[in-house]
Amino acid sequence: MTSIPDAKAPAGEVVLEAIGLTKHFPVRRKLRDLFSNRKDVVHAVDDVNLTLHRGKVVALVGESGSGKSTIARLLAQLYPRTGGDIRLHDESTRVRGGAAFRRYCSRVQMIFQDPFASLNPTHTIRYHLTRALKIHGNAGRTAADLDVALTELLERVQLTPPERYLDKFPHELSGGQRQRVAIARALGARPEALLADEPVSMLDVSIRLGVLNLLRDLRDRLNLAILYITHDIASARYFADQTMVMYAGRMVEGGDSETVTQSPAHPYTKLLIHSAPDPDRLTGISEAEGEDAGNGEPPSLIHPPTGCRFHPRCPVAMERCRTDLPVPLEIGDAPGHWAACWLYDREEVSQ
Amino acid sequence: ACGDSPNANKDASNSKGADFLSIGMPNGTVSENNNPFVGTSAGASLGYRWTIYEPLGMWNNVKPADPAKPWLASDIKWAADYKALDVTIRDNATWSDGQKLTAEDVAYTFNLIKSNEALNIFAIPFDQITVDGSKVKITFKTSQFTTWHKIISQIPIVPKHLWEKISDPATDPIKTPVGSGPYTLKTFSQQGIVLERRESGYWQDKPAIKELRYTSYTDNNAQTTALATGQSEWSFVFIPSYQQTFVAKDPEHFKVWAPGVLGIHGLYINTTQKPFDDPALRRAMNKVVNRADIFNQAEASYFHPELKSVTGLPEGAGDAFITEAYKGQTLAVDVDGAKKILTDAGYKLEGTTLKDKAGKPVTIKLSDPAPWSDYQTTLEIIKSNLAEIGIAATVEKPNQNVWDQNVQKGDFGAVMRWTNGGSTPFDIYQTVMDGDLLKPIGTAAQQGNFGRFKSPEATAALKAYANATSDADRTTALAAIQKVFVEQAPMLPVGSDNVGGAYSTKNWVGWPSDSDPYAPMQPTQSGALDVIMHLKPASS
Amino acid sequence: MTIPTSSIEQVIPGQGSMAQPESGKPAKAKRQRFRFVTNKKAATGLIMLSIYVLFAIIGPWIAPYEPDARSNDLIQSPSGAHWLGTTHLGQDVFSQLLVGTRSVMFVGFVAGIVATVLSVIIGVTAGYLGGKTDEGLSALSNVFLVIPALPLIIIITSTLESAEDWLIALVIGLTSWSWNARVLRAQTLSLRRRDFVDAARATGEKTWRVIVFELMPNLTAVIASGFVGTVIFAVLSEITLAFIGVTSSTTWNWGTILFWAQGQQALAQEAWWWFIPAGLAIALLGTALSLINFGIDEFVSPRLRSVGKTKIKTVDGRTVRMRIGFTPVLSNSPAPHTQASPTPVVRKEVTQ
Amino acid sequence: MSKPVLEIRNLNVEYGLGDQAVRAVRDVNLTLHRGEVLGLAGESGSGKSTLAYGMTRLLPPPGVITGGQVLYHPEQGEAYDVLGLSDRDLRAFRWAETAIVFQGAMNSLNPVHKISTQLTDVLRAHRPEMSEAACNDRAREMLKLVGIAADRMDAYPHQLSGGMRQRVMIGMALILQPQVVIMDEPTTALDVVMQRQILSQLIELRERLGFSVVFITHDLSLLVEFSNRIAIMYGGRIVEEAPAAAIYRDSLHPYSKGLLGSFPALRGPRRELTGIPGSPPDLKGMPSGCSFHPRCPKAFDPCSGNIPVLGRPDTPDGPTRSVACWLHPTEQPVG
Amino acid sequence: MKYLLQRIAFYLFTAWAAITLNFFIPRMVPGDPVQALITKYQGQLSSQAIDSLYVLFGLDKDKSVWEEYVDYWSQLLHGDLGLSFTFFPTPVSEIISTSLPWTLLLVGITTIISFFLGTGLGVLAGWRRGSWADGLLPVTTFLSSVPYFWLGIIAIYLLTGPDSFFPSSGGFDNGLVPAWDQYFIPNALKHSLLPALTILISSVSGWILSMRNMMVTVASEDYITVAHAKGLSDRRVAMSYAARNALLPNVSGFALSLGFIVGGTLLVEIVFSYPGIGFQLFQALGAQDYPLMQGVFLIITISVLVANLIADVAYLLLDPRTRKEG
Ligand SMILES: Nc1ncnc2c1ncn2[C@@H]1O[C@H](COP(=O)(O)OP(=O)(O)OP(=O)(O)O)[C@@H](O)[C@H]1O
Ligand SMILES: Nc1ncnc2c1ncn2[C@@H]1O[C@H](COP(=O)(O)OP(=O)(O)OP(=O)(O)O)[C@@H](O)[C@H]1O
Ligand SMILES: [Mg+2]
Ligand SMILES: [Mg+2]
Ligand code: NI
Repeated sequence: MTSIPDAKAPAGEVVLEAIGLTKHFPVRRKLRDLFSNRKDVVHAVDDVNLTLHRGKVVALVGESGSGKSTIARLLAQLYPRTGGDIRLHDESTRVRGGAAFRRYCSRVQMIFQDPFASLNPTHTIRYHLTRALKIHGNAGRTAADLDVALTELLERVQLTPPERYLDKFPHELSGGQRQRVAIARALGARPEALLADEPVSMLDVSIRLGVLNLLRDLRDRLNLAILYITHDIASARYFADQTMVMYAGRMVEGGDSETVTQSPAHPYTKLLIHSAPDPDRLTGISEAEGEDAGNGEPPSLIHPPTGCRFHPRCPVAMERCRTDLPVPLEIGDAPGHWAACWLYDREEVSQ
Repeated sequence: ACGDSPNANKDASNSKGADFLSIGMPNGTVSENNNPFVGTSAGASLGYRWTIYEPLGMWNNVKPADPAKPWLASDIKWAADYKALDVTIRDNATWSDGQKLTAEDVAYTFNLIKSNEALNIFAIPFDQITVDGSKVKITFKTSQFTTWHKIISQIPIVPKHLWEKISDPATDPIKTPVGSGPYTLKTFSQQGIVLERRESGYWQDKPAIKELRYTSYTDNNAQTTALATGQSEWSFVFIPSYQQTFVAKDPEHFKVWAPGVLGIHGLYINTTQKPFDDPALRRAMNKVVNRADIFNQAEASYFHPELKSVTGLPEGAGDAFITEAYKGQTLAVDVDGAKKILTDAGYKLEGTTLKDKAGKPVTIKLSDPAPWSDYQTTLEIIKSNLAEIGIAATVEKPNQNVWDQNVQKGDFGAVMRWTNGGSTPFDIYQTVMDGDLLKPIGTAAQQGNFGRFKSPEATAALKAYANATSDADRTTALAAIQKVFVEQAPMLPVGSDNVGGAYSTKNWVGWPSDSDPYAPMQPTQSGALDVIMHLKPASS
Repeated sequence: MTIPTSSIEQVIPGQGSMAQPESGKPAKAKRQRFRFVTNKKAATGLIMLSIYVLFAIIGPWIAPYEPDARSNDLIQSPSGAHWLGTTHLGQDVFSQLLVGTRSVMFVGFVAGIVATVLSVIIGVTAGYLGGKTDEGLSALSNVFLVIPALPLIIIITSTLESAEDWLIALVIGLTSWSWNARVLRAQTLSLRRRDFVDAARATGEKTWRVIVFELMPNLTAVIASGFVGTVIFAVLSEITLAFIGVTSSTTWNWGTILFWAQGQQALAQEAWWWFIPAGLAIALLGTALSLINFGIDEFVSPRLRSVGKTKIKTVDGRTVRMRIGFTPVLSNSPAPHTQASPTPVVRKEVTQ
Repeated sequence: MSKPVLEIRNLNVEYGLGDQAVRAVRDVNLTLHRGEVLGLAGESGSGKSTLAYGMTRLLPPPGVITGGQVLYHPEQGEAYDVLGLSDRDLRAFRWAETAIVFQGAMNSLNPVHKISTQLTDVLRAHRPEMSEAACNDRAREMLKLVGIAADRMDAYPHQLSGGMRQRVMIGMALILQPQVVIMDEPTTALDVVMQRQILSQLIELRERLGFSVVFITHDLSLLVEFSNRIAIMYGGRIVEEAPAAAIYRDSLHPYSKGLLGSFPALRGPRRELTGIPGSPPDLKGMPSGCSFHPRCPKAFDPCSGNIPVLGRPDTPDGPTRSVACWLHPTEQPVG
Repeated sequence: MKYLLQRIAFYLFTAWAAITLNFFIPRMVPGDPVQALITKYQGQLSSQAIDSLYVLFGLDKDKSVWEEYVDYWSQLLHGDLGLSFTFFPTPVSEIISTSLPWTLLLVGITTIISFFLGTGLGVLAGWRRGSWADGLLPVTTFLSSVPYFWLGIIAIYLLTGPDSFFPSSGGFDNGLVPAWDQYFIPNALKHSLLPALTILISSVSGWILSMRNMMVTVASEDYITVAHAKGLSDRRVAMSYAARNALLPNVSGFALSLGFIVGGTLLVEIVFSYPGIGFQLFQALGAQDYPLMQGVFLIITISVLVANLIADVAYLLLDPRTRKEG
């Protein structure tokens, strides 16, 4: 039977863990590679460690193309991984389909960025949810059981009254409602972990909040472990317990959300937070001019920079950054706050 | 500027009184090959090979029993048993390159065929070929009574001095043909072949036509259209409703002449299939086939002249060969007679269904390839004819390849098909009844007897006819053959082949006709040369 | 053969740069699917087609004569007794036309179905699975694309012992799926990038279920348009085969009529009634099917819909045309459209 | 306040004709002043883009302008109505006076032409007297202005990154030194770092060249930071218009308040987020009265009956702003 | 470059597969060329000729299909397509080389004209929606559904005759010899008019429609709006912006249609007795002339592939996005 998240396991227990997770996408080979025997890959995700706890939200922020979605898909086992390990309840898992995959995805479910694209336009809401229930054996035995389960699901995502939505097609719903359906579908599997890949970025400003609040509510009520992926660092602060920052396929900083957003340590996080629109900073008072303006291009992931991947853009880059790959270093201002930056190397600091 | 263009003098070609004759055939595209021995060559397919290369004599298909008209040979003499031939070569013939044509050339030609299986398309069993001055003597291993006309009139004589140098005479395209005929090849193109009159050195008076233009049209329709528009002045093609589609376009000049020859078309019945192994049934069927309808509706009232004689021999060409017993006996639709034969033989006509002796309904599958529309129409007519005596016929249209194979292997009910033709009725009857050609069902019978007709008498009589040394023997043998043919009806004769043509008298007159059938009128026959020699300008 | 005109196909070139589906607007859902009947072109096409289908079904019963039956009215022009005249054997052309409809429709639809099924299996599978499977299947369809279909059909047909209608349909179907497969593959490739496919997988759906229940419903328009295109091609092929006399079929179809008419040089005999109607029947059937295809196209891509009204009257009576880049201005008076309401009498005290 | 460059008066835009018509922009009055950045915000479908394209007559069919005026005040001379220009004059007016930068630069650049061609295209159409070399020089100059090396002149759009393309578009917009630049969500496709770079650059250019900007986005916090004045749209109408700071600190319309309450703040204390209940209106079946009233927490009697008029509120800063809400009785209609 | 190389590898594979298919399929046809020849002459050729014909065609030797296949390839690699049966002993290559130019000239040029004409009209119809050009569409739909052999036959009946300008058949007048001179060229042109017209009428509408649809699709792209906003002239927007982009998808369609030239217009050549390769193929089919069939198929295959290659290159030139240098 599927595990129903209940009080059996204590909150805070590790549900899903990624250790040294790595994903390289092969690049289509070029003519000269045929002779040079070299294989180019996109280093989409490199050596990422991540832990999802029951009843906690971990936010993953980073610029476009930094590998956030890839991590989510790896965790959902939609891509085979290149290296590293994914541990579900401390058990290494590697599934490629079949019953094992089903068993896995009944525990780990994913929500996609675009609710307009993640629901099949040709099926009703009922179909979507019924499939989710049936596949994971949560549909019950009779049609009545199924109805009960469907109603329960829709109520859980605050789509009430459920009958009004069941026989609608996705295009008949608003964006927020669709995203709720997508969440309901994920819940249909009764998962322990929810991977939410930018769940609100395609939604209208006024309805984003509702969906985020729903997720938070689910975390509290169902004790779910949630990975919240976003590029909006402000929403991470608002919504997540922990925030991790990614840059070019690597984690550069992590810690509890308030600390990371209020006192960022890594130069990239600083840049990110500095760049976020700030209503308090009024027109023309762009004091930050010159701090980082020119080198705005994100690096190539096929031939990523050596050492610290941020060093070409980093205003405080040191010689060492060019050659040595920084390791996660404790910052010390708050427990669990770390950054992968040589600036925080004790020796460096002491110099 | 383009004075040296081969087309330079062509632009005014149609305006002034023509000095050329346009000949067409519906044979599809041709490729440049003038090898007179190769049936696939343009020369053979369009017939112009006979205006370049000449035979020893001219045999007139329309009067097959007549002796050959001397041509390159001034004298042709067959031994009584037709196993030896003596020919005297005329001494004033020259090749178009100026060399003299001699008996050596003739002997060389026959030797070439003898030694080259691929060229011996008539499978003639040559024995000895000897030259004696202007005389050539050829002996054969078997009697050539039934094939003499092929040897005389269908083997083109080629120049030894040129052909000796050709490494493979069977595959050489002979791009620049040199022959003894009145024309030489001027230009060759996909659309047309032009032959030019030899202005000197021809052994007869030179023909009136200066230029012969041959065109190969893609199909009957194109050829008919060309005839109707006057683009083509002479052709051999099936023209549906020829009166309306061709003659009516210019009734004064557009003519069709279609004399029958000793080669027929008929319904071959598979005599191994029950109940069609019963001669009575076949005879009854023979009595209901409406040949007049077929002639008028399927053959456009001219193309396959209606067969009248019960012996299956055409009027005119066949007259000389009808035995006493059947003289005057004609094929006529006689449904009652047919029914009587059937009831006498134990069949029952129940309503519209004929039941055989075993009580099973009699059904038959008629088949012919779809593109042969005259046969198709014929089958449709036969189908409704057979319905009158309760035989349910279906018409099938297998494609040509499948049909061919089925016919040869004996896998058919009944098919419309042709017979071989020749100077005697032998070829017709042989194709239908020769036991020597009989093959078991499933094995391809390539030469004939597709209906698997088993008749020792017929086989013996055919052999006797071919090898007879006297006319009396031949008459007896022929009578025996015809008796089997009429009484057993292995094949229901329908129409005869014709060697006619459609032509225009607008520019040229002097064509053969019923009143003066001096030669066959098909542009691909060797006799076409004789026709060309007869043509005179219409204006003068 | 002509290049199918479906725009869906044209939108997809060999490489994917332009193969994006209509982004943003999700494809119309099931309930709307039947709405395409309301499209004028599609409706016209469907009505015409249903007349043909009707004749295909009842043709042999309502035909006034047996199509084979000979009579003594040879080559008669149209009359009360023979609406479309007679052939050289006195057969009734109208009856032949009626009876022939069935074979034409049968071959068209069976071939269409065979080709469509094949193209779906091959195209969608290749597009969805990708990798080696894709390369293999793509190569296969490319080979079939390269071999000229009509000559191939002629050759294969001539190897057949007896070319019955269903065999011909099968041959045509088996040789004409490749173009559709290519189109479907391209469409599938772009669909596969859509999240709902991954979402279905993440839910735990099996591969075949993803293909059949998630992808295929979204491809219906493409599949339908491919089907209609193949039907046109199959009908033309069958008729061509019959016309040049390669088929052995004993049943009547319009090609057979044309074959006989041409064999007897109907036009040269001035028997236009023998030759013209069959060709018109083909052309109209083709038109009906093309219209349906336009309907599907416009349904899939609403932009193609011919704009209802393209000319509009401005307030001052001029007529302007709607066109891209110059939005028509109906009136440029600065007066507001909604009249300002009078200030409400009651004013609620608000505490903020 | 400086002189106006563009005055929109009662602009009405509809999609389609007759009963099926969607009134996407309704009686919009808006004034753009010389040298200012006017922000236009509102949720998706509120008619922001329609307004922007409508005032330049660039709406594709079935869009029609059913009424209103767009007065353009050239630097010298009389003001004239853009909507009344002939095709020829309109072509000459376009880009020379108003330029547009769209959301996705990849889509606004023709993928098959080099960017140099696309830059000089404009010059060739508007300055036929310019020589080839001069055109190229000017194009190069513009690229330099937006921070792109001149050697990328011959690149094709796909060879540039998203940020570079958007810069090219901005450069192209400024090539004729127009008075007005309309930007419809110019940075939503870019990430925040790039967004800030481009916007800072734009503001800097505006200070140098003195053009006015209409800046459309739904990201209010961005607008507050970058624009002088902000107009908020809802259901095809402008519901509030005020200086940026005023909107941020003290918005009058409940919808504006709701919008501002939907953004989590990155800095400062963690605010309570309220959001807006309900879902955006359907333009075909617009509620009667104030179209926001079904979602409005403060709706009262008149809201459902009458459409409020945009007018000066009776607040201390009233003269600088306007709002359309029955909560704030207006002194005089604007326009 | 990589792209081209990939394409070439693909072409080689396709060519191999198609040629192999071409080799085997004709051999499945029952019967043999000698029988076909005898049948073709229906009594004109007596059946005694059969034996000599087998010898002549070299069919008397027994060979396994595999041996033939190997032989076929070794011949092919030497550029030898074998000898035709129907035109024995003419080499297939010679037959093809005399008939191919006709097809290429007639059908090729017509296809190209049709493409350009159709594309041009399509641009008009798509750009000026609602104008007269849109009214053209129903008519062209009907015309494109007309079987062109039928149209051709009617055209022959109506337009040709003893005094007509149009000849009813053939590629040029009998008596002329193909040459580049002032007699032959006009004559050949005159002969090609009717067939060309037939093809044009029934093929042009496909292009009109697809181009129109692409124009309509492209016209709503942002860059078109930008082009308008830039104040460019209508012509420039229509041609350089809209049509230029709308053309791209049609290029590959055009390549495919070039490939269909030979196979697709077989009937036009038959109906008009045009001395092209389609007609040769038709004849070869009837006569079981497999060397010729294979030769023609080879030509068709190669021409399709070459057309596709050209389209690929054209695409490469027309669409800079496919030119991925880095
Ligand atoms: N299937 C794939 N094949 C090759 N490269 C890929 C594939 N999927 C993603 N990538 C590359 O991997 C990198 C990371 O992509 P990913 O989608 O994970 O980024 P992201 O952080 O989710 O970006 P966004 O914020 O835009 O969603 C990108 O450079 C992308 O181009
Ligand atoms: N072609 C069209 N036909 C009918 N209605 C349309 C059309 N285009 C836009 N609309 C409608 O007009 C309204 C305004 O659209 P507009 O694009 O101006 O909104 P927007 O404020 O720019 O939204 P976004 O933030 O999503 O860009 C929307 O409700 C939309 O549905
Ligand atoms: Mg992502
Ligand atoms: Mg917009
Ligand atoms: Ni005959």
